[in-house]
Amino acid sequence: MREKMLNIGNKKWFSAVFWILLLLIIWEISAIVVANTKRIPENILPHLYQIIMAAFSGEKVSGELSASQAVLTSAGQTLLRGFLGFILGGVIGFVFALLMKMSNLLGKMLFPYLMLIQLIPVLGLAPIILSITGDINVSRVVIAAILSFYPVATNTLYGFKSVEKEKYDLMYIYAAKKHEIYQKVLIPAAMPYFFIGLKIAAPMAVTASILVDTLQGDGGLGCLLSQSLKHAMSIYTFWLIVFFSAFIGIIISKIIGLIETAVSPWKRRP
Amino acid sequence: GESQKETTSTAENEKKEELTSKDIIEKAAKDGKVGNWGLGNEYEVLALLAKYDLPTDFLSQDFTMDGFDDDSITLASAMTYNELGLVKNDYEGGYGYKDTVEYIDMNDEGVAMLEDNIFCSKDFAKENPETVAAFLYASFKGWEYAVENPKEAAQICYEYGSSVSKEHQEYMADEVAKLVSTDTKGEKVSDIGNMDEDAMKQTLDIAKKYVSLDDADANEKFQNLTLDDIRDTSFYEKAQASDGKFNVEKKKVSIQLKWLPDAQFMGYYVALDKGYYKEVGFEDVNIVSGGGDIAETTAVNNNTVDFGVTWETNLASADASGMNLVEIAQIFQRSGLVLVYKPENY
Amino acid sequence: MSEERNIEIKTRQLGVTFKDNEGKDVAALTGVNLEIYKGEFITLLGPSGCGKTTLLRCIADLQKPSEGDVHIQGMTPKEVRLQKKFGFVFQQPVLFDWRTVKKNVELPMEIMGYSKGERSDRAMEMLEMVGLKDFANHYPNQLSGGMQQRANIARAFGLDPDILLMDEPFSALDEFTKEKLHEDLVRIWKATNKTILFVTHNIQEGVFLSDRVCVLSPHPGRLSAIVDIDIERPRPVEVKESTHFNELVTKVRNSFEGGSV
Amino acid sequence: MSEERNIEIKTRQLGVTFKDNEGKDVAALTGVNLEIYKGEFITLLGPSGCGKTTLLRCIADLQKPSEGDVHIQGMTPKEVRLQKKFGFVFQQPVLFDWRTVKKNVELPMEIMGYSKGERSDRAMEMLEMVGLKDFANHYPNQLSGGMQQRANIARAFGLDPDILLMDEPFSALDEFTKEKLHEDLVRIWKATNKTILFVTHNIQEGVFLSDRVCVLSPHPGRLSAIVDIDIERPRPVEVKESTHFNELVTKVRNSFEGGSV
Amino acid sequence: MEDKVVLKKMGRRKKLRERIRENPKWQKASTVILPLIFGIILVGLWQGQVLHRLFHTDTFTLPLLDKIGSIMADNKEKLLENTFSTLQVSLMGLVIGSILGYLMALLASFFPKFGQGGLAVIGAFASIPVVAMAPVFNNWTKDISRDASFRSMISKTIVVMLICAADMGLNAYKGLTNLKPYALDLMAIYASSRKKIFFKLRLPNSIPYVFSALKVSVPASIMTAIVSEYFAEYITGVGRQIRENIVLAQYSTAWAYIATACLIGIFAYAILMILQSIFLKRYH
Ligand SMILES: Nc1ncnc2c1ncn2[C@@H]1O[C@H](COP(=O)(O)OP(=O)(O)OP(=O)(O)O)[C@@H](O)[C@H]1O
Ligand SMILES: Nc1ncnc2c1ncn2[C@@H]1O[C@H](COP(=O)(O)OP(=O)(O)OP(=O)(O)O)[C@@H](O)[C@H]1O
Ligand SMILES: [Mg+2]
Ligand SMILES: [Mg+2]
Repeated sequence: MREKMLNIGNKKWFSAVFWILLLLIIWEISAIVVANTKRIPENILPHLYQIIMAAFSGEKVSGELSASQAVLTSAGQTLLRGFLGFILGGVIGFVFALLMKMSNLLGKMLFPYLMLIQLIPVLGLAPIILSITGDINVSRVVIAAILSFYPVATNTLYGFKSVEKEKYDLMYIYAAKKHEIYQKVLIPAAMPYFFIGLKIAAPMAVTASILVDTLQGDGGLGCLLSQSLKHAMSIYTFWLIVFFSAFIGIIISKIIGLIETAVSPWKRRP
Repeated sequence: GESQKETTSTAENEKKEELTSKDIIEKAAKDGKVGNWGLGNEYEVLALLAKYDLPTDFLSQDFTMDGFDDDSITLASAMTYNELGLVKNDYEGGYGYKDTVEYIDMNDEGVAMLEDNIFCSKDFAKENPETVAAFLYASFKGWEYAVENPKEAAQICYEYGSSVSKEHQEYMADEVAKLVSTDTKGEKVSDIGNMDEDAMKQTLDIAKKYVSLDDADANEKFQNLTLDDIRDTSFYEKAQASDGKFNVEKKKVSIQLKWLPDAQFMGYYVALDKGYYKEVGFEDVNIVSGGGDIAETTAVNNNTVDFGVTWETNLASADASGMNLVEIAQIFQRSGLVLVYKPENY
Repeated sequence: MSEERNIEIKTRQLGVTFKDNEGKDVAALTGVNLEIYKGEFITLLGPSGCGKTTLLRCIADLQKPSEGDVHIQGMTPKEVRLQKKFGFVFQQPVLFDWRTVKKNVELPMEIMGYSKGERSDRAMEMLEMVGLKDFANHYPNQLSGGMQQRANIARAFGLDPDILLMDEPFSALDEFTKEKLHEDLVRIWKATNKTILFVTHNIQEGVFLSDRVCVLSPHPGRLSAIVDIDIERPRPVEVKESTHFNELVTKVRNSFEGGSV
Repeated sequence: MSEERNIEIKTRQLGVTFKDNEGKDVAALTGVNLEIYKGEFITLLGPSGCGKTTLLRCIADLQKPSEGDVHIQGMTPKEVRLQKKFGFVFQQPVLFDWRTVKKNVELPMEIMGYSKGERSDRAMEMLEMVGLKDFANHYPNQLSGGMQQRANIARAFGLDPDILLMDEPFSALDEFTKEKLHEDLVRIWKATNKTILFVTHNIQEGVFLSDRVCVLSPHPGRLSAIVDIDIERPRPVEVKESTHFNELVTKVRNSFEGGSV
Repeated sequence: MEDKVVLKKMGRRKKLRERIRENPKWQKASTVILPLIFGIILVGLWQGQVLHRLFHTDTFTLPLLDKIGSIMADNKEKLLENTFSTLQVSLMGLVIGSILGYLMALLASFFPKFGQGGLAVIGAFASIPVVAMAPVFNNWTKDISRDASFRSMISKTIVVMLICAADMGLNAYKGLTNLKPYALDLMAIYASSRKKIFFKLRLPNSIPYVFSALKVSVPASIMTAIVSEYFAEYITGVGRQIRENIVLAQYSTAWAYIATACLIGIFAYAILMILQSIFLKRYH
């Protein structure tokens, strides 16, 4: 019996279905409770069907756009920035990890400060970045990159450090040049860790890009979010954004997972 | 709990008439259920609480009026042109309380502070006097039109990428028109943009009393600010006296709003839409929406934009900390802040 | 063998000390004086833990001696290493998970700058030699223990280093494979005039392959005997049954002092 | 040996197939029928890659057979495993980096629930047996290759399993240590009446230790011969020089078919 | 001849350098000294306004350090009060979230495919922007208590928790499953229970990964706490102060709070490093 349970538990489709169902059930139960106790339940927890209906309703909520259209249009801007920031952050993170690995001195000097950059709130950073770049949209990309590079940097660095001594010894014997050691040993060995970093950074990049939308109010999910939260339009727009951004987060991490298996065939065990 | 609440409210129905705003404020303050957003919006409320010798504590309201709706805040801050509409009306996003809610008006309580103005940096004003005057002239024209035709103005805002529903936009336009054309005493004003001495002084005085800056230097400077340090009436006068012909030094200008684009700023959108800016010689006026983390004072100060819309208090505190900004026109002539409550709670 | 032959590797009072957990010094190797001639095949024998690997690592510049020094062709180990003159078969196969067997064998050739075609040809040749041709496109974790070790050997043979250091390369292999590889090794060695330092636990193997057998003793690791193996080459497999061979084996065995560490 | 002895392990048409990278089937083992008696010492010999490890893994329930089945004491391997009746010495020493040598040896005893004192005593006893007493508090990466393998052996001996599966346990060891451990192994085996399945490449070793030697052939891995070793016990070391011993070695060698994979 | 002397000298000098570099004491000290040196250089560049020239900014947006310092000194109490409130939220969120993430990873390691779904769910929660989560949790926690400061703290903590859980989940999962080859086989031979496999193998194996997760979550928890303070019901915390001051264009004061946030970060990070050096002593 237990055996059987375990087997079912390890079926891929079951896991997905299980979790989705579990979430839906919890959500709906809570929604019913909320609906019975609150005056305006949709502000707290609407029923799922209401959100779905809102997604497909053609009613104009903002300008000439329906809720879904508004979300998608804004998402276009936001995700483009988020994507650019994520790529930039990933690259910077990787490069930083590489630099810190290459120079122990630099690594020891810089590492604590990398963490500090993370801590400077966007509010403090934004005006400075803006005065450097002179353009609000470039600033947004840069800030999204700053907010997402750190997980990539730490995880990749950890990956570099996880390479066994024996592998170094081997390359040492061949008198491999530094760049060859990096190219042939360190970088491939750090790849799985780099991908963990990306997976952690992806939602941060989404969050960051939504956050930086609100540096100035010209469009993007962040602005739509604060408007809909303010009840300036249908509150369902807000719920759509919540679902949409979670969805994007999952999709991105799935895509990263796919890329990971694509570039690491030795892990594909039959 | 619902029914119980109803019975108490009917029982106290007759008594309700006699309740003064003082009673209401006292009770709300005692319960710790006075709400405001903070972030520079709270001084009028503080002044009001102080006026009745109450402790100056308040709860933070988030973006929504949910706290008011679920009674975690019983005396909630609201802007007449925005939150109040949402509380009363039952269009999308509204709470639909209609006229069952009542409110205390800051103007009536004598603690009104002035809100939306137009400002720029002192250097900019000095170097581009014609530009500044021309910009004011065209903007006033836009506001004038908007005040007279709020419905059309709302429509224009709606088309300029507003993210506010149409119904709410129209409500806003009506209410904003009132703020632009009525003063703190409730009297009609004819001149848009007028920097009323008394009202501005009252704003600054309240600000001095309740704004406490952690930076000791800035705080001292703030306390010593006079109206003349933060405003310049010459451009307003020049615009009022002008025949509409200007020789603008800078043909492309921008103005950053204090919040996301909506009818709160309908004057500028109307001026843009009707070509008033073009008429005075601008090639392009860029209306940059605000409401973001880059405050309008910062944006004007670091020259990302030329003009900005902010509140007198923000302008004063910015100047106190070293910025060199100056108010050139006062668009809202009275405070838009009210404290809304459900009578059945009192 | 003529005494005028050039000395290729020379260790002088070589000693290595490690720190254990409590920070105490543990001598892994002391006072090793060893001269190895150019083109010589020399075997290190000794109980487990006596310092054979450590000695190899010192020569290959993988381990800094605590005392004494190593000279190779009149240079320091580091200089020789940088001239890419070493080949090393590690005791445990160090294969890269993310490379197929063939790509693993090609790795040093990539570093030495062989052309792509040459690399591929040579790798396949070496894999054929160690009997792994059919497994060229497998990943290391799909191989048996012995097969991994063979891939490891193929990789070292793929290059043509002056000095080949082999740390128990054949201990995981079966007799037949081992005998075949003995043959191959000797052939390659003769053809290229390499100097080979070979570590094994198998006295027969050491005697069969080498010009000289060095016996190390533990506590602390030091050189306790050197036995000349004066068996003519080429040596057919049958030589193992000769009396002289067995005498030499016994001689080596007797020169061991005590058991393991 | 009497025919009435109980059959302890029985494989029926055992086969294991792996998939290679291109998804093609590679047969590692086919049609293996083997009966092992209780208390027997049996050796698996065969070229590298012929499936010895795979066979051991099937018996120990570490690998699911693709065909056929295994019965042990009338139970499935899984049941036997869950009754903790197996001991296994892996081909590669699997030591946990974060535990000292002693703690590594204690690990299975911790799992079996031995008391702390007993654990410590037994671990030290085992470490003494394999000559690692002085290294009890070292971490695995401070040991030489052979010493790691000895720690691995000590760990398996620390328990007292019914069935001991040993995958080339001694190949990294020197002759002396090996001979000492042969003695210890046989002593322990006799005293406890274990069933031992022993994998080696060394024919001498296999013949010296076992009751029967099973020879596996590659392509695909299968059982090709079983040789009874009818040498009386106890067997002194000198037995290795007897004619009968050498005849048996030759017999086993001849039963090999072809070389390695 | 002279060349040789020079060479020898160089050799000796190099040796000294190497000796210093290999000295374990220096190795340890350098992790403190080197960042400190960099910090001093940074302070110099900042105070000397080189940074300002580099970033094209003014002493208004990026106030000088002495100014920031004097504001911090003037407002010690207020600063401490807000620091405490932020620290409380981030620490609680960090601890609860990390435990939650670890448990999720544990579940995933027991039921690989099944649990990975769970990890994905946590990951999805972490992708909902803090800006969106904060107000929702504000609403959800309204009924928890009548005390606004308490329920507000809870709602902030939940946000921090989710962020930390995702990070810990992913890393810990890797640590729990990325085992040495045959290690699981070894445990299987001893028929050790899942519990024992966990305690003897997976847990110790995952510890370095836990620390690598914490290196990300520690700053993330502080950052998230700060952002969620923007939206909280009860006005307190470093983040809230930063925002209030930015609105009033009080950049010097805002930077005083930013500096405080950084100090909290450094403090937390230092503790993490100390813990790491204790826990990872055995991992070579
Ligand atoms: N995970 C795997 N995937 C694919 N093929 C495998 C896998 N494991 C083993 N094999 C194949 O199965 C065959 C038998 O392997 P096994 O490890 O049993 O050999 P062995 O007899 O123990 O060899 P050795 O003496 O070298 O250890 C080999 O050809 C090997 O390539
Ligand atoms: N990193 C290290 N730290 C501490 N001691 C070490 C370290 N490496 C090796 N040793 C010690 O040095 C001694 C010699 O080790 P070495 O690896 O050279 O032995 P070996 O002769 O190669 O043995 P084997 O035949 O078992 O491989 C051993 O006692 C070992 O414990
Ligand atoms: Mg060794
Ligand atoms: Mg094997």
